[in-house]
Parts: sequence; C-alpha cells; structure tokens
Amino acid sequence: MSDKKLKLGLYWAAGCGGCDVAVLDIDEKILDVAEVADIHFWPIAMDFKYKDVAAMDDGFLDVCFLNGAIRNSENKEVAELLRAKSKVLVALGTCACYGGVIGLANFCTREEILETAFKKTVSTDNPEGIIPQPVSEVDGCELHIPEVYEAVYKLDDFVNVDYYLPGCPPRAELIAKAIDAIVAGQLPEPGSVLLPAKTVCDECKREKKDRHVDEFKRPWELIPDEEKCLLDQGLVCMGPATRAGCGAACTNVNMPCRGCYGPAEGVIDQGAKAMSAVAVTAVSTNLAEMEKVISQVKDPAGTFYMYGLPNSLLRGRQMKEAK
Amino acid sequence: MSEEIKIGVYVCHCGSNIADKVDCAAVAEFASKLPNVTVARDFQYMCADPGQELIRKDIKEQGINRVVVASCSPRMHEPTFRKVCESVGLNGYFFEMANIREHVSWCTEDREAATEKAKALVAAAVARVPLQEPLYERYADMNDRVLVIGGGIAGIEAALKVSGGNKEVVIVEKEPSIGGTMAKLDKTFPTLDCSACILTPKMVECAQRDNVKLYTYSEVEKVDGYVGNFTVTIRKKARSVDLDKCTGCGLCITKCPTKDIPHEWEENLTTRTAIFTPFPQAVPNKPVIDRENCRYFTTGKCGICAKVCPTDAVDFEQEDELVTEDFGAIIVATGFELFDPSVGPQWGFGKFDNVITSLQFERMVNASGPTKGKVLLKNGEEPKSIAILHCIGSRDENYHEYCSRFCCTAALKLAHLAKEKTNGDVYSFYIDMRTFGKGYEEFYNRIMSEGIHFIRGKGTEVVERKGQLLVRTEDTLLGKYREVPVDMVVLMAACQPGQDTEKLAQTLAIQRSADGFFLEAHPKLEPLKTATDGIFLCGACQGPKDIPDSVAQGAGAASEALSLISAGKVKISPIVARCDEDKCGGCMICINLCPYTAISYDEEKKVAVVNEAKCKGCGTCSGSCPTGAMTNTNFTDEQIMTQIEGVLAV
Amino acid sequence: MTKEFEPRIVGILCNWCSYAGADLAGISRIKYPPNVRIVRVMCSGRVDPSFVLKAFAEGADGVLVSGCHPVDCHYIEGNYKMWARKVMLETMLQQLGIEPERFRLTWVSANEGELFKQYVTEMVDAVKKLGPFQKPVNWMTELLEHERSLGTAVQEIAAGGGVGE
Amino acid sequence: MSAPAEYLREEELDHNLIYEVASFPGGHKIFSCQQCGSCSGSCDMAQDMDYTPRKMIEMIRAGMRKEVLGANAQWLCTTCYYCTVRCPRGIEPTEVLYAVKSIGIRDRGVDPNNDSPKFYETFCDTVHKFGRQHEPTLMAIYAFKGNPLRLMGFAPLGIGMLAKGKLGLAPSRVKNVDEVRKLIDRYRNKV
Repeated sequence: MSDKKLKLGLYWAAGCGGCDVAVLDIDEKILDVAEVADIHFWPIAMDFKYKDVAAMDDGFLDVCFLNGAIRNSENKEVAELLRAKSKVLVALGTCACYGGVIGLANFCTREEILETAFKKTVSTDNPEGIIPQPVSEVDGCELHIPEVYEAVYKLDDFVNVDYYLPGCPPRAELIAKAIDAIVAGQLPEPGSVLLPAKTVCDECKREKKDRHVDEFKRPWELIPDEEKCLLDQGLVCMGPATRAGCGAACTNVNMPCRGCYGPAEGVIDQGAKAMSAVAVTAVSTNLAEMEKVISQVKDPAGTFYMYGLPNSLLRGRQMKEAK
Repeated sequence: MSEEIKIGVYVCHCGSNIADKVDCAAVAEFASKLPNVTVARDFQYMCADPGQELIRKDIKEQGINRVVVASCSPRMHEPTFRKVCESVGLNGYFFEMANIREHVSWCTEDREAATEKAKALVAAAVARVPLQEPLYERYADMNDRVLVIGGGIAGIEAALKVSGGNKEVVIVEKEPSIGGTMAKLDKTFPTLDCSACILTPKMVECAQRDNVKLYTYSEVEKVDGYVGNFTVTIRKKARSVDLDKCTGCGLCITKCPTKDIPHEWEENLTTRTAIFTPFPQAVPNKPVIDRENCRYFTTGKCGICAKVCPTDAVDFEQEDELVTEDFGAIIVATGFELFDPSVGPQWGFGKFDNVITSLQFERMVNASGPTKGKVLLKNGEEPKSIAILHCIGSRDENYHEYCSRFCCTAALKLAHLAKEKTNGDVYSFYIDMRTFGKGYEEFYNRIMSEGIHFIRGKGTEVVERKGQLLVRTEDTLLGKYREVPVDMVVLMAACQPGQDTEKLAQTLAIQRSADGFFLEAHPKLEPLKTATDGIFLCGACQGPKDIPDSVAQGAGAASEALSLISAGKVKISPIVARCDEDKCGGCMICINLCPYTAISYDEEKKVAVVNEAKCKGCGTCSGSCPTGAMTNTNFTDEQIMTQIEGVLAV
Repeated sequence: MTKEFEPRIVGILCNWCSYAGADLAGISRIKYPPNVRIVRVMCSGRVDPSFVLKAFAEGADGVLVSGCHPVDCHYIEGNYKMWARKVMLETMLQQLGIEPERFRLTWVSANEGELFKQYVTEMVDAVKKLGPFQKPVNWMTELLEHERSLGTAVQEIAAGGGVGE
Repeated sequence: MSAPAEYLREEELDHNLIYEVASFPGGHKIFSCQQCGSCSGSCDMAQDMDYTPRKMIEMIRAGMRKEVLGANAQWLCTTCYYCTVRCPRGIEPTEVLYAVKSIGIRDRGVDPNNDSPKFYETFCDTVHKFGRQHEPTLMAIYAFKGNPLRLMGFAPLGIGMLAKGKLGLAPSRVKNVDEVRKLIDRYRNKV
C-alpha cells in the first residue's frame, strides 16, 4: 500500500439518504478510515461545492461511493463528473445498483408523478396548480432547476460502474469490509458485486420443508412460526431470489424478505426469477384451485420488482401513450 | 473458451421441399455475414451422404467447430447430424438445427415471408451455437438383481419369470405368507377352476427356487439410488418364530390359549389364535405371533407355544431387523384392497348381520373356509334368497369414480356359487354388465341360463322391515321401483388402492393417478413402467385387474426388468439439470418440482444436488430456480435467451 | 410504411407435444401465418418467465408458449408448473402495461397440427389488431441522448431491433 | 293396473312364469336375453304395442304374470320373425310371444276387451271343423263373437278376393279331418 492516504468521495443521488447513514453506522471504524483516507467530497457531512470537484484532476479520487438512482439531470451530471474524477466508482446501495424502491416510479409516467406530487395529494396547497419547470422566469431572471427524467435509472445506465454494493441500505460492516478491501488493494474483478454469491435462503436459519403453499397471505394476516420457512407458511418471501449479505435480517425478525439486496449472481431479471419460484409453490393438478391460490398474490409486479424495476428486462410499465 | 468460434452453416434444399418456398441461397448468403460464421452453404440434400460429407470436409479442412444445419425438424435428423459431427471428432452438442421445413417451407404460402422466417431461425441457431457446451452420453453400471414388492399373483408371476431368466429376485411381502388376494378366492372365473389349485404350485415354486428369496412379514422401508443401482432397506418385522428352526408342525397353534382373535385372513368370519399361520397352504408355512394379542406380550405370562415347540423355534426376543440389499430394477406388485362398504350406511354393512362383502362370501363358499363351504346366515340357517349388489363404491363419484372391472364377472361367479350351494333365489343388481374378458361374456350367458334374477338397477339401499332385508332399486329395464326381499346381501365392494400406496409412492418416488393407484408412464404405450426409470408396475396396484391381466402384467413387468438389467449398463442422457453449488442458495424450491426426485438437498453444503441418472432433463427446475444455479444442459438460460434475441434479429 | 404490420411473435414450444404438433402442421402442409418464430425447449416447465420478458424486451410483439395438455406432460406435470407461472405472469404483464393478447399459454398435442394453426392464427390476428408492441421510447431517448459505450444494447432495444445484428 | 304404475309388488311376482314360458317350443333360450332391444328395434308393430318385445321378456323374467298375459303385444305380433332372425342371443321372441298367447288363453288371463284371442280361437275352431281354413266362415263366426258390424269393413277385401278366385264360398273339408282334429285336441288338452 502506498504511503499516501486514500482519496475518498461520497455522493448521494436520488435516494433516501439511508446509505449515507449506513456509512456513518460503521461507527468507530470511521476513525480507521480517517487514518487511511482523506474524504474529499461528501455533501451530507461536509461543505463541498461541485466546482471543487470539477477542479479536481481526472482520476484524482481513488474511490467514490455513489448512492441513489439517477432521477434527474443533476444526478446524472454529478455522476458523470464523479466518474471522471474517480479511479474506482462504487455503486452504493440498491438505488444506485438497481434503481431501488424509487424505481417503482417506473410504473408511472413523469407527468402522472408530478401531477400527484404537486396537485393531487390531500396535503397539497397549490391553488394555481403550478408544476416546477426546469426553466422558469422569476423577476426577469431565468431560474434553472434540474430536469426530472421520464424514468428512474440505475447508475450504470449512464456511467461505468466498477463495483456494486447493493442493500437498502447496505449493512455497515459490508461497507467497512469494502473499504478494507480497497485499502488492502484486494478488490475482485471490476464489475463485481461486493457480496457473497449465495442468496438470503443460505443465511436464513428457518427450516424449509413443504415447498407447497395452499394459501398466500399478507404478513399481517398471521403471526408466523419462527422456525419454519416463511414461504412455506404462505408469505411471499423474496429470499430465494435475493443476494445474500444482509444476514437474513428481515426473516430473522419474522418478516419476509423483500429483495433489497438485488438479484443473485448472473441473474438478469430478479423479479421474474422470484415470481417463477414463488408461483410454483402453489402447483397442484387442479388448475382452478391453483389459479385461486396464485391470485392471492395481489400485486406481483410491485412485490417482485420492489427494489429492481429499473434493472429488469422491461424496466417498467410500457407506456402506450408515449410517442 | 479461448478457441476461436468457427461456424459452418448448411442450408438444405430438401429437393424442392424447402427450396420451393425458401430462397436457400439467400439464406446462406445472409448466414455468411453473421458473426462467427466461417462457411455458409446451401445444398440439395444435407442428410444424404454427399451433404454429410460436406460437413465432415469443412470440419476437417476449414476447422469448423460449430455446425448449424437448416433443414427439417430436429425431431427427425438431429441424431443424424450429431453423428456426422462426432464421426470427425466434433462433439455432437456443438451442433444446432434450424427447422426451416416443417416450420417454414411446408406451412408458409409466401416465399418472401418464408425466406425471412428461415433467416430468423438460422440467425437464432448461429447466435446460440457458440454458447453450446460439449456434452457426453454416459453409462452407469447396473446391478442385475430384481426386487418384487408384493407377493400376490402378479408379484409371484413376475418373480418366477425373472428367476427363469437366471437373475436373482427378492420378493418382499408384508403379510406372513405370499399368495395375496387370489389365495382367498374359491373359484376363478370364467372357468370356475379352483383358485388354490392353480396358485399354490406357483407359491411353492417361489419358495423352492434357489434364485428367489422371500421376505415375508416384511416391508420396504427406504429406497435410495436410481435405475440400475437401487439400495433398498427392508424391514423384517419380528415374527417371534425362527424360520430356520421352525418345521411348521403347528403344535404351538393347537396349544395357544388365546383363540378369540378375529381372523383377518378369513375376513373376520372366524377367529384364530395369537400364534397362527394365515391359511393352511401358506408359504412359508410357518406361524407368526401377533404380539398385540399374545398373552406373553400383553401380560408377560404364558409362553406355552415356546414350551411346546419341539425345535425351540419360538423366540420372544426377536426384534425387527433391517436388511439392505442392492437391486437394478424394482417391480411393484402391491395389489389392491377392498372398499369398506360400511362407509356408505345405505348398504347396511356392519348394521345388518347378513350383509357381507364379496370376499366374505368368497371365504364362505370356500371348502376350506370358516363355514366349510356352506352359505350360512348368522343364525346358522341357509339363506333362501341372496342379493348380489354390483358397483359398491365403484362408478360412484362419492367413492370411486372408476369401474372396478373384475367385479361384474366375479359377481356372476358368486351368483353361480350361491345358486349352486343354496338353490334359492339369487338376485343380481347391476348397472351395466361389463364382462370384458376372454370367455367372460360366454360365462355371463351361461350363468343367465341358471335362472339368476338379473335386475338392471343399482342396489341402492338395504333396509330391514319386520326382520326382512329388502333391497331397494329401480328396475331400469321395467321402469319400476322395487323392494326385493332377501335373506342375505353380498356387496361387490370396489377395488381400491391399498392403504400403504401413498407411503410406498413416497418411498419409491413414483406417482399416483387421481384414483390413487400407481401411475404408469404412459397409459397405452408404457403401461408397466413408471416415470421413474427402473421401477415397474404390475397387477392391481396400477388399477383394478383380474387374475389373467395381473399374471400377464407380472410377466410383462419381468420382461421389462430383464430387458433393462440384461443390458448391463444404464445410458444417461447428457441433457440433464446441473446445479452450480457456488450459486445455489439452498432454497429447495427445485426439490419439490422434480417429478423424478432427482434433486436432493445436501444438508452439509446446503445446496441442491442433482442425481443425473434420475434426471430426465425436462428443465422444470431451471425454469423456477431463483438464482440461476440450476441449469438445463443444452437449454441454458443464456442459450435460450440468445436464441430469442436471434429469432427477433430479422 | 405502407406494408401491413407483420407482428413478430416468439413461440416457445415443448419438444414432445407442441413442437411435434407444429411439425405435424408442416407435414400436413397446413398453411398458417409466418409470424411465429419457434424456440424449442424440452418441456413447457422449462419456460422461465424471464424468457417471455426477454422476448418483449427484444422487441417481440407477442409470445406464445405451448406445451402438452394437462395430464399428458411427457415429464408428468411440467405443464402444470408453467401454468402456475402463467397465472402470475399474466397479472404481472398487465401491470407492466402489456396487453393480455400479447402473451398466451396453450396446450397443443403432437397430433393437433390444426389446433396449432388455429392458435397461431388467432394470436397473429389479435396482435395485428393491437399494433406493434410499444416500447417506452421516451425513456430510451434519455439514454440515447447519453453518449456512452455501454449504452449500445439499450440503443438497439430502443431502436426496435434485436441484438445480434 | 291397480298398484301405482311405478311400483312393483314383489309378493305378486310369479317366479315360475319364466320357466313356464321356457317350457314352450322355442322358449328355452329366454334366460339368455341381454335386453339389447334388437327385437323391439326390428318390430314393425312395436309402435302400437303397450310393451315392446324386449320389455315383455323382461317382465316375464321378473314374473309380472298379470301384466304379461294382459298385454296386447303378443296379439299384435305378425310373426314376421325379424326379431328371431336378428336376436344376438338366439332367443326366439316370436315363439316367446306365442307361448304368452297360449298361456293367456288357457288361463283366461287376456284382457277381456281384447278380441284377438277370439279370432285365434275361431281360427282353430274352423280348422278343427274342416281340417283346413275357410275364411268366410272364420270371419262370420269371429264377427258374431264380437261386433258384427265390423264385418262390413272387410267386405271390399272379401269381394276382391272372391273375384280373383282366392276365396271359395262353400267350405271344403279335407279327407281325414279326424286326424287333424286329434292333433288339435291333443295340443289343446296339453295346454
């Protein structure tokens, strides 16, 4: 390792900020980080301006952790900027990796979302029905705000990503481990996901047995048996189709996995795979009965693509009206 | 793979079959521009020798290492072209076929559209073939012993035939004696020859042949392995009698003080002792102690049998013993059981003394049975009129939807015996008379002339009025409602799957059909096979069957088993499922999906493991594997997705 | 374009029944629209819903999956498993804005060449009525506007072509 | 019929009826009947019968003596023998119906409104008298046993036959008429 300190950048695009908090959650480990690294950009923690970044030489930053999806022109601009300035770009968190929860926006058009957000909610007070525009005139001056894109994108739709560390948010120890690996220069092949290759089922302690579901239930409809597999109990659990790394955090507390760590290694469409696995647990030779049971899963697309719609084969709802 | 991909594409004219509708030259020209394509040709007949030679020459001279032939259906010539590749050292699975005859030229009117579709299919094959992996057919060694589960007539026949083929065979029978249901019968239709006379010689032969091993009073506990290599654990239940020491003298039976146990084998028409042989011609003709009813076991006192035994064969300390044996094939011949008519209170079984089942009547008319062949009412008198009710539990969606097949003719036989023994009025209540077998209709005709009253109408209900049993029915031929007074009612109870069918299906990993019987691989063409290679079926465990059919199936199943084990090796298709242990999350979704139980769970590694010898390569597991760990060779996700891209490329 | 819209439909057929049924249609010289391009799998149970989505993502106007009739599956009950997936997939496709007519699961046996023709014809007619499968061009425009090497696959999808040209 | 039409009183059934019918010439195969309906399907008169031949046989087997003897089916039988030719079990329904007629006449079991037995009796009486048939005599006697007016209906047919020489006005007698009478008497006494 070089005696020079690692130059680190962190950025938060379209996301909830939980990933930044997860970085803070590494606790005292941050001191170790401070020992080996200088943070050159981290808007949530320190005051930086984009021009500071623009002023850096290309490849100035050794590593940049970028969380959040790309939802507007600002996200994209900064992502491109940081890409240029970073030797290694890590997509941190599921939004950056796969679009994340906010990717569910891809079931709607931009117009539908803006209408809802600025006009239709009960708490909205917008009598003139103004929807923010990228460019507007205020007192004779032109005011620019970032343009909201038609869809939510994952980071690698626009820039080359070296490593992926999904999770909503990624567990602090995984972040710490990634930093350790970077410091030690022990990173795997570029393009890799910095997680175990297995899935949540591998980490989940519950006993899997029947693999046959007579009735699908919502989590509030039962108090699940703590020993038995949740899927066997009729709860739609994404565990079989979700990358390991979380330590089965949800199933440990009696909640089914919702798939936040993204697809298993090499899987192209997490939702389709999960759906296929869950559907067949209801197989019987009575077609009508099967239909009845399977129809109990009310919102398959929302369920199976909760964290990865922009990363799916179709990326979202196909908008017929789009021209 | 570092080797450069060089694809040879061959577009077949199939004379004019393809060329009439597809511009083959244009397709070849199109193919030549696709990625990785080294040569692209069109030719008159690719499957003929010159066509095959063309491919061989290109492989040898141009270093072609992937072959795409656009011609007829792969269901036709895929093996042909695989062999062509293999003949010059190229793995047969580096070959892909585009079906431009059945799916294009023969079903399309428009030449332009046909050519375009042919291009799309060729593009798909060209896109897919670089992703294909070399696959190899493999062979596993084969054990040549055969296990027969069930020692009824079907199982006996199967065992004797296998043994006749000079192969070792083991019969596992859960009862203390082989013989099955046939041993309980008096006469057999349509010839009315005595059941015991034709069965017992076969039973004895089973005991005498050197290469037939009998495990009576035993059950199959566990089956591991796959075709050619089954390892079977057999539970020998504690008989409490040492078969080697016992001479079958029967002294113990005569001295046993517990004499009031309902005799199951005699359909509870009489009683037996706690140490007993089920019937006089039992094989082995050695007793067994019914521990539940034996005073020694229930009270700790008695032991008379042990005291009187001249050879010291009674062994109260005996315990269940587990033996493990290896087999190449398994024949299931577990037979059937009789429907319990007390389920339907309308028939009065269990309610009226003189309502009995067909098998009880069968025992009654049997000269060695509990009444020494006399038909007697509970009060010891001979009945003056007997009703025989067909279809009890059969052809009835409340019980069994199917026809039990043999009961019509059996009912005719019983009607005949009833008439012969009592010379009273005998009524036969039937829905349809189904006498399907050779000589059965003639038998029916014969029985009719004996003056039996045939009433077409289901014996719907048996009631008692003033001490008189009445059978209620609608005589559908006369269009009249009737209440026929009789002294005795015989219920032709349905043939139904034995109670342990479900458990055995799980143990053997074979399927059952909706009616509960074991399911054959194909109802017409594979009636004796199961979906699990190496496990065969015969007799009434597959569905209701009479003796001739059971015997024929027994011999047939033996032939299936002999044909399998005589090959010496099992061929294993290379199209199978494979599990990538590094990716498998151990979710176990795939395990239930496999109809062949080819997938098991490795507790230690926490991953799914495919037994390739059991796997048939359907790929259903891959279709629902949430991690992509389970792949279907030659039909991987990547290959199929690329093929989809390919068909949409044009 | 003045030419009538000719949909491209991907047919995923099981080897034992439906592929053989399609073969029989050919052998019997039954003529039907050339719009279905067939991909063979061993069993309809092999059909991963990803394949259906992949076809749409690659610009297919419809997807026809076909297997053995219930009870007749060569592999006992692979077709039931596909049916389970189909039930869920139909809802999912609808949520994803894909008209129900664009995806169909049928049962065609090896001797039902006529039935295969019927299903193909029905599907082609229905999809023709719907018009081409509309991809969300506006999203893709945002990607297209972005010049970058990684984007080629996306661009091709957006342009309506498949990959592999 | 007295009892409710759809109810069969077992105590009224005569289990011997079938044996009785079977004892008549041609009746012995009645046991083999499989109720296929070939006889009824072949019968040109079935549409006018109260019970079809198949049903007659089934009723005989059940022992419905009263209904069987009182039926009109046996009297409508034209003895065309189609049923006998076609029966898959070799039963001779024509003969079975003859047997039923005989038993009916003997036991006076025939429906009193049915004139057919009178015709049969007259037929036999005429033969008994002349040793052969004489149609005008037959018709005249038969007419007076029932309703004489109905003779008028047959008049045109009789006149036509007379004109063609098919009928003789005066009856002729066979040579050894006693032999014929003996034959008839023997059978009548037997029944």
